[in-house]
Amino acid sequence: MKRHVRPYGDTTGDGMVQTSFTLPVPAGPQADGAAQQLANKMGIDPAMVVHSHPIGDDFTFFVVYGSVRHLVDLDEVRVVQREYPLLSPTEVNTALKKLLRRKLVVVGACIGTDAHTVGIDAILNIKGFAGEKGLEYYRELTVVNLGAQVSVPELVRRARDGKADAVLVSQVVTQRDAHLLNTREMAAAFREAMGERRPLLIAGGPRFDPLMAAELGVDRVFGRGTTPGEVASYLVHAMHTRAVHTSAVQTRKDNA
Amino acid sequence: MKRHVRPYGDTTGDGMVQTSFTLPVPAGPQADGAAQQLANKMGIDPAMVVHSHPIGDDFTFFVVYGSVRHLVDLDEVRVVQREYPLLSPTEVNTALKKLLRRKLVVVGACIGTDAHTVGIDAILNIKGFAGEKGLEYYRELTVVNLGAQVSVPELVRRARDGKADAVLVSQVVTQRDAHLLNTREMAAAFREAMGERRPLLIAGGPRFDPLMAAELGVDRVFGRGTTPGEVASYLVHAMHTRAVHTSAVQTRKDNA
Amino acid sequence: MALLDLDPTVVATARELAARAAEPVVALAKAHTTVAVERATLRLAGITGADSTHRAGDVPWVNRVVDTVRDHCGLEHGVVLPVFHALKQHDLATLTDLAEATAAGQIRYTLPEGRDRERARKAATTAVTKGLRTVDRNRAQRDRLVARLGDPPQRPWIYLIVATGDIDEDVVQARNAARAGADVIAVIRSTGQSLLDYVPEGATHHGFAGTYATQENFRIMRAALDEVSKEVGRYVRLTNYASGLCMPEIAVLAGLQRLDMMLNDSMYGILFRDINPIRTFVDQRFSRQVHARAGIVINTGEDNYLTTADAVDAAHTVTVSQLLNEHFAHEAGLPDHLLGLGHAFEINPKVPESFRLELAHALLARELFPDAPLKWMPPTKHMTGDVFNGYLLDGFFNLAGVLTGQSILLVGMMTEAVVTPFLSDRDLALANVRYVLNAAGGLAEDFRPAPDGLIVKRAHQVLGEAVDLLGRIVEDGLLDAIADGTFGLMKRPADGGRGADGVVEKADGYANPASELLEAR
Amino acid sequence: MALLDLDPTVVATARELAARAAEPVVALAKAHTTVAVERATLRLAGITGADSTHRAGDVPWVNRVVDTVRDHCGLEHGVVLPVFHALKQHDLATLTDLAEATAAGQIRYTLPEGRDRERARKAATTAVTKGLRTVDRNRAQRDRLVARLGDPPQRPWIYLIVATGDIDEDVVQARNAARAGADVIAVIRSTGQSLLDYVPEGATHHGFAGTYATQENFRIMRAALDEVSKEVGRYVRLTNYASGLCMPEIAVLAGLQRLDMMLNDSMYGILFRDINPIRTFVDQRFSRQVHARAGIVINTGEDNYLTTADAVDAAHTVTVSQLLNEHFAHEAGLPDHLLGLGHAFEINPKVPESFRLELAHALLARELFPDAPLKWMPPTKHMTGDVFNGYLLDGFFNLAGVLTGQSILLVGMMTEAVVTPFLSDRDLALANVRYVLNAAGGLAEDFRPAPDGLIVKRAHQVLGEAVDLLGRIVEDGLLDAIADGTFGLMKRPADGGRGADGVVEKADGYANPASELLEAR
Ligand code: B12
Ligand code: B12
Ligand SMILES: Cc1ncc(COP(=O)(O)O)c(C=O)c1O
Ligand SMILES: Cc1ncc(COP(=O)(O)O)c(C=O)c1O
Repeated sequence: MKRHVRPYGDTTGDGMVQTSFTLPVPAGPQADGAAQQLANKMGIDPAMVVHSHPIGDDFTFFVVYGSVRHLVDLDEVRVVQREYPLLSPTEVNTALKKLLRRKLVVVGACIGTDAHTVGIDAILNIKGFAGEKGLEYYRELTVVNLGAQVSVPELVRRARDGKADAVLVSQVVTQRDAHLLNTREMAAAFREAMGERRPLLIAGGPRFDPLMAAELGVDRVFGRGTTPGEVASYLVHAMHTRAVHTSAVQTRKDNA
Repeated sequence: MKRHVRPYGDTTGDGMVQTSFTLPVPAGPQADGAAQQLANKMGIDPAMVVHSHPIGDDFTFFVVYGSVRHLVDLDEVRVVQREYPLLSPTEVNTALKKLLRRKLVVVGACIGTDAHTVGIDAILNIKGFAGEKGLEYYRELTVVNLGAQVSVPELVRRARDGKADAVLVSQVVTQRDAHLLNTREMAAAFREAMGERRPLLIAGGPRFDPLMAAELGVDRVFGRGTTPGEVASYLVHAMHTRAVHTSAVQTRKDNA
Repeated sequence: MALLDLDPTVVATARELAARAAEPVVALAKAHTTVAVERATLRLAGITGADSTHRAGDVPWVNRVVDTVRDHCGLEHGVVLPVFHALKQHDLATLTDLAEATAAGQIRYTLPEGRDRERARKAATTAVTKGLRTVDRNRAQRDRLVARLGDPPQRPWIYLIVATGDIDEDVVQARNAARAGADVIAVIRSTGQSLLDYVPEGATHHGFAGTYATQENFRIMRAALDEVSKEVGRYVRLTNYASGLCMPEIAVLAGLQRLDMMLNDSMYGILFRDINPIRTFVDQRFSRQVHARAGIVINTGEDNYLTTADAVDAAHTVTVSQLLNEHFAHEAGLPDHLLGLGHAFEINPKVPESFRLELAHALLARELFPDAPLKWMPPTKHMTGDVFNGYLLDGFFNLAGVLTGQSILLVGMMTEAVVTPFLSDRDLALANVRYVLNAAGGLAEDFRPAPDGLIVKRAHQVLGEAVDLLGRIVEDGLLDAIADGTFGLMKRPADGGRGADGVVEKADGYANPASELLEAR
Repeated sequence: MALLDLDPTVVATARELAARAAEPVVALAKAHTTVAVERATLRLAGITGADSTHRAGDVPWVNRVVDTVRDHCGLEHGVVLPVFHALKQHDLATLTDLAEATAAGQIRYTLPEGRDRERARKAATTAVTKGLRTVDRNRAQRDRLVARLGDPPQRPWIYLIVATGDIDEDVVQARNAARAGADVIAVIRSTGQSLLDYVPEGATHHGFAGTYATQENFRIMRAALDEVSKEVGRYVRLTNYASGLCMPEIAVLAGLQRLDMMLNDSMYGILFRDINPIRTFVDQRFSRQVHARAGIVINTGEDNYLTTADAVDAAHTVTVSQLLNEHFAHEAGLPDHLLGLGHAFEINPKVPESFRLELAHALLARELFPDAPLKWMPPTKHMTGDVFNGYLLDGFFNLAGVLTGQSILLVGMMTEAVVTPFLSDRDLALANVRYVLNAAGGLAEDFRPAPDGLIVKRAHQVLGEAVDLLGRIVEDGLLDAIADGTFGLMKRPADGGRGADGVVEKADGYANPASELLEAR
């Protein structure tokens, strides 16, 4: 595969894209010109304003086609690569048993005022998602699903009481960045309440960007289309990393 | 109205746009990352890749939503402003009669291999467009409609023989810039054959950018949705300008 | 014209079973009151405003009063007796004065006896009657405006949501939507409001994915729509949510501000907001009585079940819920023409013949409830980021609505899986509806499900399954059925859920002029 | 199942009138030959290749030969006699050798007489027979492949266009389209090719809005589709255009390269390319004879009328043209199952009940031509830059196709008003078709136009208008009707148009083994 690619309309390298948007200007040639200007600024050149339609007196909706000049540099693409193997439920169970010699406790919730439980249920409930069984199905996992609209203090309390190894929170509503605010608040609360000993924090939801984990103060972020198996495999990986880290710390302390 | 505006999703200034494109990369997280990168380069940030779908093994189609950072500067919008008044057919007839004391001859054609006559017919035929009658309806215009797939040499010959004041060409097919190539070729041929005394050259078609007239070597370009009345009014305006110009030249010559 | 050839005795059985399943719950609802019902009563009696000096933010006066009354002497006799007794005792002019005094710790509420009791009761009845008169006036005003401006010229009516979180932006969007053809505007609520045990005050600008339901927001939007109604020459209706912990209060506010439709379901709060079942059924009964008085169309929420359960597997639960909602509504005094029973186009579009199955379900609802203004909800669950396909799916949803004679069409948005609707989404969605209504408006005339075909069979099957399920519910009890996850796969035990502590068993001497006046009709 | 209750006597009258209207034109076609028919004959006889040394660019050898023969001794006796006579005289091995010699000015063509004539005729017949045998082999091979791989599992068949201008890019797009569900791939031609009086040679990469139709491009694409057919487990068909000034030659090339369908209309070239009417009718008859032999489905072009005329006003002209195309096709030996008569979804979507009117028109075609593989064309004229609405309109087009039992569905593109299709447009368009076929595939079962409803009335009206118009055409003559702008509002006098000088009246001794062999069947 080539390193640099461009969008493909019907010919390699033609750079063709489609875009649509609304501008707060009354319809007319001036508005079309404004749309053209915006498209140009987006790097679309030549840009064809192929449709414009008034929305009330003050807005105009546009559809624009054209060739975008930018190149995509595939070497520069940043994605969260799965740095761990995908394990089957049996493999997950075996690995956890060996690692912990007890069940791993997972607490899940949909926090803030968000009431969309279908996503977190897809990960946790036996029924699962995309043909994969959810975490409840795993013998070596104890799953506590707190449901929807759980406040952050309540979550921290339940996680602490339940000796959670991992906390999984879901956020589906994103208007006004609700998902980011809530996740940050949650991470801060755990830091505050438990410091170093806080459980593994995992956030998920369809509009999350997995690259944001560090920024949000959580260990991992899962986006749209996540499957339970991915999450379970990650848990094994993360617990393993923690164990290595903890035993290293332990060793250092012992030596001190 | 404000000078600077941004796209409007559901809140003033939110900058929200939609875009879709295909990249020549196999579907997967890497592809989604590539789409995200392209969107970022277009100025969309944050960009949400809300849909990706494989097209065969080598391509992926994306839909992206997000907030574009660019501002539209309405003062900088360049459009071809109608610098002449819209006249009714009667006004056009009166003005032309006064100006020329003979009928104005218009030759129209769809040139090159383009066979889309509906557009030029909409301008020329009595039937017209959008409720306006076409140029044939104007008493002071003599319209010769040469139809489709007229070669440039043929057009020049017919224009010269018919003593055309204005030549109207239509170009609808734009693949591989056919419309631009044909229009340039036409303008060059008239320049070559008739020099200064060439008729007024007008190009039209749905994908033309009216700003391009000079670049294409024609006097005026009309885009999508043009009505016959606009063209007729322009003819009056242009003939008037020419008359003034010619008489000025004439005067200068007389004085020399 | 009946296309499904449903067996009238099966239909009658279904209704009878629904009535029997509902019976114990109605009895429960009659035997209890809730903090919200009491607050609603006081709102009818004229209390307004909020304590803006309180450190927890604005607390509506009505909450302060009801909470204090409960503290002092309990709510089992209703809030009005102690309140109007105190008003008299302290010689205060208005309930707001009383609330201020309450906040200042100057009032000690007691249950009046004898003549005091009668006096308090009478004063309360007078106050509540005044409130109801406002409701009645609004209803009459609506009738007048409809007579003057007219109803939408077509069925289904076109129902559009706005959801910016800011009432001012909502107004912009609602106006444009009305101009572009919307017949009903629903202002979506902020997430979380349903779990607030009070109704916020004033105009609000910072909701999440919706705008707070407040009396002032109601007023602003109704005024804006009155204006645009004149402009477009038809009466544009306004919808909000009588749902969540403040269901009865919001119903009252809707009546006071001339809202025209309200989302109001007998089980939604239980299932989707984990609100205590008893609380919900009590609140629901009162709120429906208010809606009946106000001439407000309720919209039930069966569509929601299909977002958590499968639309084919759970189709009969929709029917069962519609029958229950119908019974609860009738019992509360709502006539058929105010029953906007809900259902939805939520079958996975990958299922073979999915469109025909949708037609079967939609037609079943139509023929079971011929006189109800059914509300037909668009695809949401199977919408994806592919906005092109989403736009197509919405088109077929619109077509199903037209073919099966739905009454109210909630317009689907191509960005369903992406964002709360953009201005342009709404405009495009209306263009979609317009195309379908204009191009295929009369196609129902040519739609004749084959007598033994897939559609007819499927409808009969769903009705059969609904009757079976109702039979089981009658045996086990509705509360147990809800606890077992019968609806939307959500399991909600009768003693769980939020707001349970706001439920109060009525004492023998319970008095509530609002209930009495509403019940009397 | 007949839904329209058409009167069989009216239908019979319509067919009879069409036959009478066509009669004089068939006579004309039989009485003339054209340069293109003669070139096609030589192509069947084995001539290939082009003169690449010519200063006007590659000129196919066949053009050099036919032009020279015409110069030397005219074409009224057919080209084969002089050609095979010269071959013999100069003792040349192949027609290509002869062509080279011709170009070098070494050949003087004369009309052979007596035994020379018989010998030339026989040699020509042998050569042409060989060519026809290749055609026959291809037909048999297609049958075998279809038997092995299978036909598409569903009706309508899904027909997709590719139009990049570059045969290599076309192959990429065609393959992906087939994998995504296309049953038929049409390679759109470059603008302008129809007015070329020769067929370009070799693989081409620089067409405008389409790819040149050349024998080599045919071969490349058929080979690519054979490969992908195996992969997808069904025989994917290939379409091109036997149209324009080289109609008969392209028909021959299609037969030689196992194309499966060809655009081939009796009047399209006249109306939309301003090609001389006589030239067109002569070329058309020969090309259809070739198609009949090759088992190629023809696609007629009635859809085009509706891009220049109004789809409601001119609906009956579509019917008239279909009846004429049917008659001309039958006359040329094409059986019903090779008659892909065209019609289109082109009513302005703003017209009230437009969708039902479309259903009426589509159903009329279906019931008039029950055994023809009708080709149903998508909206183009009323598509705009609003690609969302375009996608919706295409969905309703697909639905109309399913409801009225169309045989071949040309898949509409949301970018119709913008660009030649993008790769993604095709993919999205197929998703649209898949949704409609899967979700509403069986809905035809429930579609029963009301006996006296809009659909039935409209269909009867259109048929009535068609019969009236046919009556007038019988009186005035088809050529005059064409000259008057009856079809697509285009006025084309019989003596006008391009390519008229390529028409030659046959002399008494006219010989053409291709015609004879084809006619014999
Ligand atoms: C179902 C649904 C509902 C149901 C929820 C029922 C329930 N119990 O969950 C009901 C009907 C109750 C509902 C209500 C509302 N909804 Co809603 N709803 C949806 C809908 C249709 C589908 C969501 C869904 O179930 N997806 C399927 C699941 C499986 O996908 P998922 O959530 O993405 O989860 C996957 C991944 O993201 C990931 N994942 C998710 N969480 C987690 C967590 C972890 C730890 C991990 C590892 C992974 C993970 O794994 C999952 C499997 O792959 C969407 C629209 C859509 N089509 O997306 C709107 C949508 C989410 N809803 C929306 C809104 C606004 C609301 C309301 C606020 C509207 C209102 N004001 O009344 C209300 C209130 C809800 C509230 N308080 O939060 C908006 C959100 C807009 C935004 N981006 O901010 C959406 C997008 C619709 C829209 N366009 O307006 N809704
Ligand atoms: C009708 C039509 C046809 C008809 C044309 C009939 C005829 N006699 O004109 C037929 C069926 C024959 C046809 C054939 C083809 N077509 Co065509 N056709 C269209 C269609 C559906 C509508 C065009 C139209 O009539 N618009 C209505 C008129 C009124 O609008 P207009 O042309 O924009 O004109 C207005 C203005 O632009 C302006 N204007 C136009 N010309 C002029 C001139 C002057 C002087 C002035 C002042 C103003 C002016 O005023 C007009 C009124 O407002 C478009 C798709 C679409 N929906 O746009 C495709 C389209 C134009 N066709 C297309 C193609 C590729 C073809 C073919 C080449 C396909 C093929 N390979 O077979 C063929 C061959 C045609 C050829 N050689 O040129 C493409 C062009 C792609 C591109 N951008 O390059 C389009 C866009 C479809 C597509 N997406 O593939 N086509
Ligand atoms: C019946 C009903 N009530 C209420 C709501 C919204 O509830 P909330 O504001 O509690 O999220 C919905 C959701 O659409 C509903 O269907
Ligand atoms: C019947 C028929 N022939 C030919 C064509 C294309 O012709 P050309 O290549 O001449 O533009 C069309 C256009 O779609 C057609 O419908």
